[in-house]
Amino acid sequence: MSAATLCLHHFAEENYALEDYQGGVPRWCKGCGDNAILAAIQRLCRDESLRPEKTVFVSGIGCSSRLPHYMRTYGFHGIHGRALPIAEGIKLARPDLHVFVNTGDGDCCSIGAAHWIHAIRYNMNMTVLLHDNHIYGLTKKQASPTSPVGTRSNTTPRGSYLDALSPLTVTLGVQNVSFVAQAVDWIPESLFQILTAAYRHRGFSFVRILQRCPEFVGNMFEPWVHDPQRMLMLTHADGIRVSPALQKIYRNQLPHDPADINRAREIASSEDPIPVGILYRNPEVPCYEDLRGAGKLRTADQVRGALDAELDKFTVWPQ
Amino acid sequence: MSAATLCLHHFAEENYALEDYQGGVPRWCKGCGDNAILAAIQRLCRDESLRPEKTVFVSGIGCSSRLPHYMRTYGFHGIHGRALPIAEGIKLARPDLHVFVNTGDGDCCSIGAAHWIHAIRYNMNMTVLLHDNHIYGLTKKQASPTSPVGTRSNTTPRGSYLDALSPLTVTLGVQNVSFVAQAVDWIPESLFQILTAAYRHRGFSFVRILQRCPEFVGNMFEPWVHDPQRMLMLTHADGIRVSPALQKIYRNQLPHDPADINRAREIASSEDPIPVGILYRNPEVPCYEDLRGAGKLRTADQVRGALDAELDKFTVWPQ
Amino acid sequence: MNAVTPLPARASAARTGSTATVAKHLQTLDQHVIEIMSDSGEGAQKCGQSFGSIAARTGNGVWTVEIIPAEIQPPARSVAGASGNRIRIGSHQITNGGDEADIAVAFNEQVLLGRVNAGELKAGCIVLLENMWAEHEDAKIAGQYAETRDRLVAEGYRVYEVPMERECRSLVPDPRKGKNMFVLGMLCNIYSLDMDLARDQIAFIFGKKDAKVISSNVALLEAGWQWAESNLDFKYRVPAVKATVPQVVINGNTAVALGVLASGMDICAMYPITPATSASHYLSDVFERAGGIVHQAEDEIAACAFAIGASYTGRVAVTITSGPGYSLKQEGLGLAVMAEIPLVVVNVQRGGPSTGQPTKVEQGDLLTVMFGSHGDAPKVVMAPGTIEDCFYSMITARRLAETFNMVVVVLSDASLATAQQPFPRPQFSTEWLAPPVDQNPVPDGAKPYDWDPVTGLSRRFVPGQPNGMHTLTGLAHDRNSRVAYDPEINEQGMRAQHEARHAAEDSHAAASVRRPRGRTARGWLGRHQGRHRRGRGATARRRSPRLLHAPDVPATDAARHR
Amino acid sequence: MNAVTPLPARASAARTGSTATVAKHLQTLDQHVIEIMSDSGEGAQKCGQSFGSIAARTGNGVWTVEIIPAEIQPPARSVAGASGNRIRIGSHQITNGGDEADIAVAFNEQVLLGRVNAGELKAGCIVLLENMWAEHEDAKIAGQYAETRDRLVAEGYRVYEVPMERECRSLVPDPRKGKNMFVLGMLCNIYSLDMDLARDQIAFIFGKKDAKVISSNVALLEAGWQWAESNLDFKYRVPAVKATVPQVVINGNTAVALGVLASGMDICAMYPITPATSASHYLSDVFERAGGIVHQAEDEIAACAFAIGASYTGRVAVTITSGPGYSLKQEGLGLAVMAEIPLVVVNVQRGGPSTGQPTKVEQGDLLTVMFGSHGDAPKVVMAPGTIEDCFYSMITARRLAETFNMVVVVLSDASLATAQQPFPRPQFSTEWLAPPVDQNPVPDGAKPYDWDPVTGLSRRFVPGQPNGMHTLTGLAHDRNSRVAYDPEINEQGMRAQHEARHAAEDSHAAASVRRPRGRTARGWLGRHQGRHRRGRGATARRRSPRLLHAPDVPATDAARHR
Ligand SMILES: Cc1ncc(C[n+]2csc(CCOP(=O)(O)OP(=O)(O)O)c2C)c(N)n1
Ligand SMILES: Cc1ncc(C[n+]2csc(CCOP(=O)(O)OP(=O)(O)O)c2C)c(N)n1
Ligand code: SF4
Ligand code: SF4
Ligand SMILES: [Mg+2]
Ligand SMILES: [Mg+2]
Repeated sequence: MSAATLCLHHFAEENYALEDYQGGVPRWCKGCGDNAILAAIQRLCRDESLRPEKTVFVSGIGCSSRLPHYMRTYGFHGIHGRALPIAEGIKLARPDLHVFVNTGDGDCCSIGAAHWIHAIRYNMNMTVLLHDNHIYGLTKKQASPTSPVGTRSNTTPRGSYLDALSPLTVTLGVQNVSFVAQAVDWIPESLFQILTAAYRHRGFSFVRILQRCPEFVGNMFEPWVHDPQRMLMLTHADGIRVSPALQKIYRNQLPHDPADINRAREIASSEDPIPVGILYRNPEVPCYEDLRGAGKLRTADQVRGALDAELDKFTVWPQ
Repeated sequence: MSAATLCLHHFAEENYALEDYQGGVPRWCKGCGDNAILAAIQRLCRDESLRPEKTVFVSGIGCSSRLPHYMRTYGFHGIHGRALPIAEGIKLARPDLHVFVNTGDGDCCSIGAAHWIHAIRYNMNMTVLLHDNHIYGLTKKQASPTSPVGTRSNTTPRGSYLDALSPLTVTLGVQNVSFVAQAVDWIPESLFQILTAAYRHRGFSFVRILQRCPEFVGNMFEPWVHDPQRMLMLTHADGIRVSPALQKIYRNQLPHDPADINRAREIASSEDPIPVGILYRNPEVPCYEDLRGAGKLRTADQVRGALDAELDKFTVWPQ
Repeated sequence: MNAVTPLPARASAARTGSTATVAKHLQTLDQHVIEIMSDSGEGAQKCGQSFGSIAARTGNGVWTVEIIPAEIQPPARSVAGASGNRIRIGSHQITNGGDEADIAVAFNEQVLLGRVNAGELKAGCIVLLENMWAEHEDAKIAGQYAETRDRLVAEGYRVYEVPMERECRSLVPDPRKGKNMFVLGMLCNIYSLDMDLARDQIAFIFGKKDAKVISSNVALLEAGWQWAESNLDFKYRVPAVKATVPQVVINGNTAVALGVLASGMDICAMYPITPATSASHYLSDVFERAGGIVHQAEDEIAACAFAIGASYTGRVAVTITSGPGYSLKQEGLGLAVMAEIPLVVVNVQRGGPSTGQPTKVEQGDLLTVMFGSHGDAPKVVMAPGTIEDCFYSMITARRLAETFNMVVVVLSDASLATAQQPFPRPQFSTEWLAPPVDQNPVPDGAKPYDWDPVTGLSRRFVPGQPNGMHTLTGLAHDRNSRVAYDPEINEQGMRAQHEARHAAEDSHAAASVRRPRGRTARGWLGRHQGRHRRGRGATARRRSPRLLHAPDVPATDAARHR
Repeated sequence: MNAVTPLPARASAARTGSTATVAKHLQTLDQHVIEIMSDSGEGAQKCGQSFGSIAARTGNGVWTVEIIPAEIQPPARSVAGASGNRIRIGSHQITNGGDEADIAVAFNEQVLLGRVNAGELKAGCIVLLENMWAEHEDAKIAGQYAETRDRLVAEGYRVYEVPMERECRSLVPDPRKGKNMFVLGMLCNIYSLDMDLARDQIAFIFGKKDAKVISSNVALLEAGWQWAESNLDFKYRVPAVKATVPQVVINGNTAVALGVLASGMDICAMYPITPATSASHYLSDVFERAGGIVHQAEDEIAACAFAIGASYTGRVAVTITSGPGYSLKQEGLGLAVMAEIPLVVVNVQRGGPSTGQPTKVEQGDLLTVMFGSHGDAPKVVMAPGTIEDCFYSMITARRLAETFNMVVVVLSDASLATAQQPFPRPQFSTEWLAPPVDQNPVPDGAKPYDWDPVTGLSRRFVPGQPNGMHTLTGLAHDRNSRVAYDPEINEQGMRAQHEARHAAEDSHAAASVRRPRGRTARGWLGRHQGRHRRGRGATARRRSPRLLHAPDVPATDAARHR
């Protein structure tokens, strides 16, 4: 390929259309918040010109975990709760890939909780989207760890017993946390902004997205959807800037410096109003794949050399 | 039994000696911090007059998890990482039992991390002792999640890669947390005080105990053991009162109200000095076994009634 | 044109919209398989279940199978979207859904196509097809309809186009919600069922709604009956023997849940997974009234450990799951075996491996439950063969687990889970329950694992018993529950576990549950008689005998002890 | 009394403290089993390993087995505290540690007692026992010593009391740290080994220390030789054939680790567990130099998922564990099978079930690895029979996994893990490595699961390949990797996996690794030839043949395809 063609090629490569990221026809329910998340992701991919063949969406099991099937990138629809370690393996083997993880509140915070805690520690460079609908969708309505106390579900017909777990405060309690944000499916513009910031952060970017599940918990977020004053927009020069259009609707704003972890933990505890924006960001936390020197090329000679050096230690030479 | 004998019997029952709690001869290494923890526990049992047959020590796998074998109570030496859900099952079935859990930093914070997060949420009335020696002891020296970065171990011969996880900040990030404290094996008096407070708290009492492992990480806590000024004693009327004798040695003290969770999270983040005392306590969090109405007697008639009521719904009567 | 056949008694407003009275061909059958399917939300499920109940009350053998789409909201009119029921009825007891359907009723041609493609319909099968699509305003839809209809006719199906929508329109404002009762009426006519039973059934299912709802549904029912009477040229009779004892009509998961309740177990720890979850749903609803608790754990490993903890206190707890969850429990189950903690595990098998086909039936987990935990970890495995078995298996499983301090796995499957079959109403017996937890002092010198040399059994000491204090462990241990570093001692313990397993096999009569009609648990015939399945993901064809399976271990040791 | 037998060449300071020169009885042996044990920290391990190395260099067949106490710091002089080695030497290749020892050397009588009680010593076995305890100031200890000695004599053991401590005292300040080389000297004398080789061995093991350390240890060695020469009435010769090619002496876990390195795998995900961990320890030390990474995951489930993720990118990753960890991986392995992701799993078996006996050998996991994941999840299972096999198995396993997109399980065990055996030094070949990860565009129209109708194989598309984008899933799927709700499609996929497994069996010659001496991988003889074990927790007696086992599936389907 001549340099000029290469250049052209590159140019072409870097201009993708939304359709370049559209895979199978989504099979979520009408009004499901996952549709909005998918749209924001496809827009992100296009705007960041992610090469589809260099991009992998990894998921567990759940309605939300179907997302990779609807992308025209590589996808890994794994098993329940294990999306994160699968994604880590991919990233360690191939640090050059763009790795995204889609996981549900059951997938991440219940069966996958140990991996979630440790993924935060590893701080590998990937973007993790927690589709938090406060319910088990795919298995038809059981309480999840994030279900508000009193949620009636098929396993809690008289109401769930425990206060909801906050994925934000838990994440902020883990050493090495480097990026935590919250978005909601019903404000697509800020969702997109937050996903962009998450993608651009080098490290483990954890975005909790409050996601509507009209099928099973239709009223869960209604009060907030209908009352913009119950949304708390976090703004900061180092965070998200709320557009003038949005500012008119969402007038409840709070300046918050994402460098301040103590304040982030306090804000994270708020359930009403719902904070939206970047809670915490620390670009200084090293990535595990860098610490491990992943992705270096290696040669047969290197293997031979290491093997022979070791065998030398244990060899009994004939006399 | 006459009322008088019964009374005498009760009196006798409520006066136990240390030996009443001593089981097999401990097989830990010389100087192992687990010995001090065992001693504090036996003293606690005696001073609180716990009936040995009504007391269960549950553990996972690890050096620390051997502890139940050295008690003369009921013990359940389970499998790696699963002490907490086993203990929960015991407590739900028998809320009248005193349930203790002994777990290691690998057992609790690595393989058992999901259960740990959820056990905090359930807030069942049990006392959980995290023997945190910053290393895998039983399997002979591998890095644990709480190993400080750079720890040389058999799996990290050139030093471990990640900053240590803080079990305290993680625990404090979980909704429904009700009791969090930190103790060290080398200040037996405060260890005992803290265990007593933990035992008396109704709810999930989580005590992280920094525990020396001379066999594998002999120098881990040396700087703190030798310099009392690097210990930070948390004091409060609702917390622990440092005795006059201890006050003389540990002069670095900090008044801290265990009701203040934000402050607790800040203090929990301190690695040097090491805070010792109660970080957080909230007696208002309901216990899962109470929410579930566990431990009620039930009769055959109740079973029959419930079964017949259900069968009625599905019965096709002959015409 | 008028309907000439008079409606059966209590028919008030006979509809006469049909255009022809046809010559009837009445055939007597031994058994027949009927499928009814619609888009989800159109009520084919309710229609099918009601039809099954009416047949059961008539005295027919019945087996109903749910047809469920794999997605929560599949698009309308889609091949993968069929929702409904298969009902097999017979003159004798019916133990499965059969291979292929004899009659298919479809609310649109696409859902029908799904079943045709999957090979679920018999060659030449009768098809009753809603014909409103023929004149649909969307030409594409009308085209699809015509094409499918013609294809089916060409392939030899006996297609009857039924104007369901049109017939219902004058009776209800939204015929989409009424067709199902119209179809029920058609089927009652076709199978010569008693319309009074059908009216009772409608009164039962809409019992909580007001009288108007009931009467409009009865009108739909009767309209369906009348339409069939006037327009169809065939009619069947499946002779029935009226039941003399009360029958219950429930599916396998409900039976498992009720069995748990009836067995006296009081703690169920679970994590949701298809197709097992509905058992836990039902139990969550009813268990508390019997003093029981359903605990939804954070994952299957925790559910298993939780149940083990609960069992350890002197009870037998149960954990319910399906394949993927079972795989996760393997390590925990090994602990229960080693420590001799009784435990009941229900595995409602689905299509595998991995996530596989969650809503489809397979019976691929037998070897997994026999051998899946590392080391030799003998368990008892039971496989219910009928819905009735699902109920009684739980009672037997609890008792076996308790008597022999063993893990007992009950292997159900996706077909049993959702299938309905009538069986004689169980008569509760206090014998089904466990004795109260022993809290008496343990005699001096008694040992926690004092294995009987013949049966391998030992009495368990539980918390609360004075003098019984010991530490239970998953490490090899001796009779005192002390950690054993010596291989010989491990061998002793293992031998005891294998002996206990053999004892469990030998003494099934003692452990089994007294059942109505003098039966004890059938089919404890031996080992490795695993049930047959037809290809992968297909409906089980043969369901007997029920087997109690105590797995053979590969070690030579085990052979020695036989 | 003076020693009369001259010391062999290079002996400088012959010690003459012994009191008698005895008549020697020289016996030629085919093989012999020696045990050396002490409290931990007294160096019996180093003594035994050195003895094994010397014998190997002499040209004897050798197998050494570690004797490790189950606890980290067992109390001194305790029955459960024996630490040391068993060494079996022979004229021919030795493939296991044998049943019972012919000679036992013990630093105190309690550790000896542990071995006697465990039935590890042959009736009438020769015992060389440190006699310092006889006059111990603590009367209890002296009593224990006398009692044990008398008991052993009474039971027919040939007990020689050896004044080890006394003999060493004049040579080193702390004889506790020197006895082991004294014993090595004794053994060199008993087995007529070349003392120059022994001196070289000392130079090798203390090579990093200063010359004084070496010379004092050589002095101890020679003292031991001399004492035996003067005081023992027996001497053996195990004829040896000098090796003509360089030999490596390593244990099975080291061999596995080096095999991983040599196979070109570059990611190992693990979680610590005895007795597998030492393989990962060693790999953690050396892997980076070859560009590899060992990832210690948070648990075994994560380790398995991590390895699957890494493999998915076009590699073959490995995860190493033992029984309890293997049970936890069962669900993840099912995913790898369903998605056809190649993966190598090493299971170093230990005593089970549950936590069982972590340091003891058992081979109880064969059925677990064959059938443990729910559903039919076929895998290839290999069981190395020698230390050399441990090395080459890893190379073969990677290649099989990659060629057939399969999960390959290598079943080692606690005995292989710690046993040492010399084998010809492997000659690295670039053929052992995988080809570089394919990043070329995928041709138009190619499908991610385009199963070959005969072999069941399909080419995998990996991230980075333009045009190959698809979503892999653990759900049943069709050739396009689209979720399949239809049982027939699931059957197709499953059939492909079973066919691939058969292809793997049939084509072993292609996949197998060229080995020195023209052997290809031996023992792919069929199925179910599981190796024998002697009771539970005992040392494997028979180690051949090595088998490659591709499990049979219970479904009739599989049979159909044979
Ligand atoms: C090991 C295992 N356990 C359970 C399941 C069943 N299961 C599938 S998805 C799911 C939970 C889904 O909830 P969530 O993660 O919140 O995702 P959502 O469907 O709400 O998007 C469960 C329990 C499974 N597939 N595998
Ligand atoms: C499933 C399983 N994986 C691994 C092991 C091996 N194992 C036993 S204890 C242990 C870790 C011990 O570390 P920690 O929990 O910190 O306890 P400590 O020994 O330091 O007290 C491990 C990995 C096991 N027994 N079971
Ligand atoms: S069930 Fe809920 S989460 Fe799932 S697709 Fe439907 S709306 Fe979305
Ligand atoms: S290894 Fe460490 S933790 Fe274990 S007993 Fe010894 S000192 Fe204690
Ligand atoms: Mg959800
Ligand atoms: Mg530890």
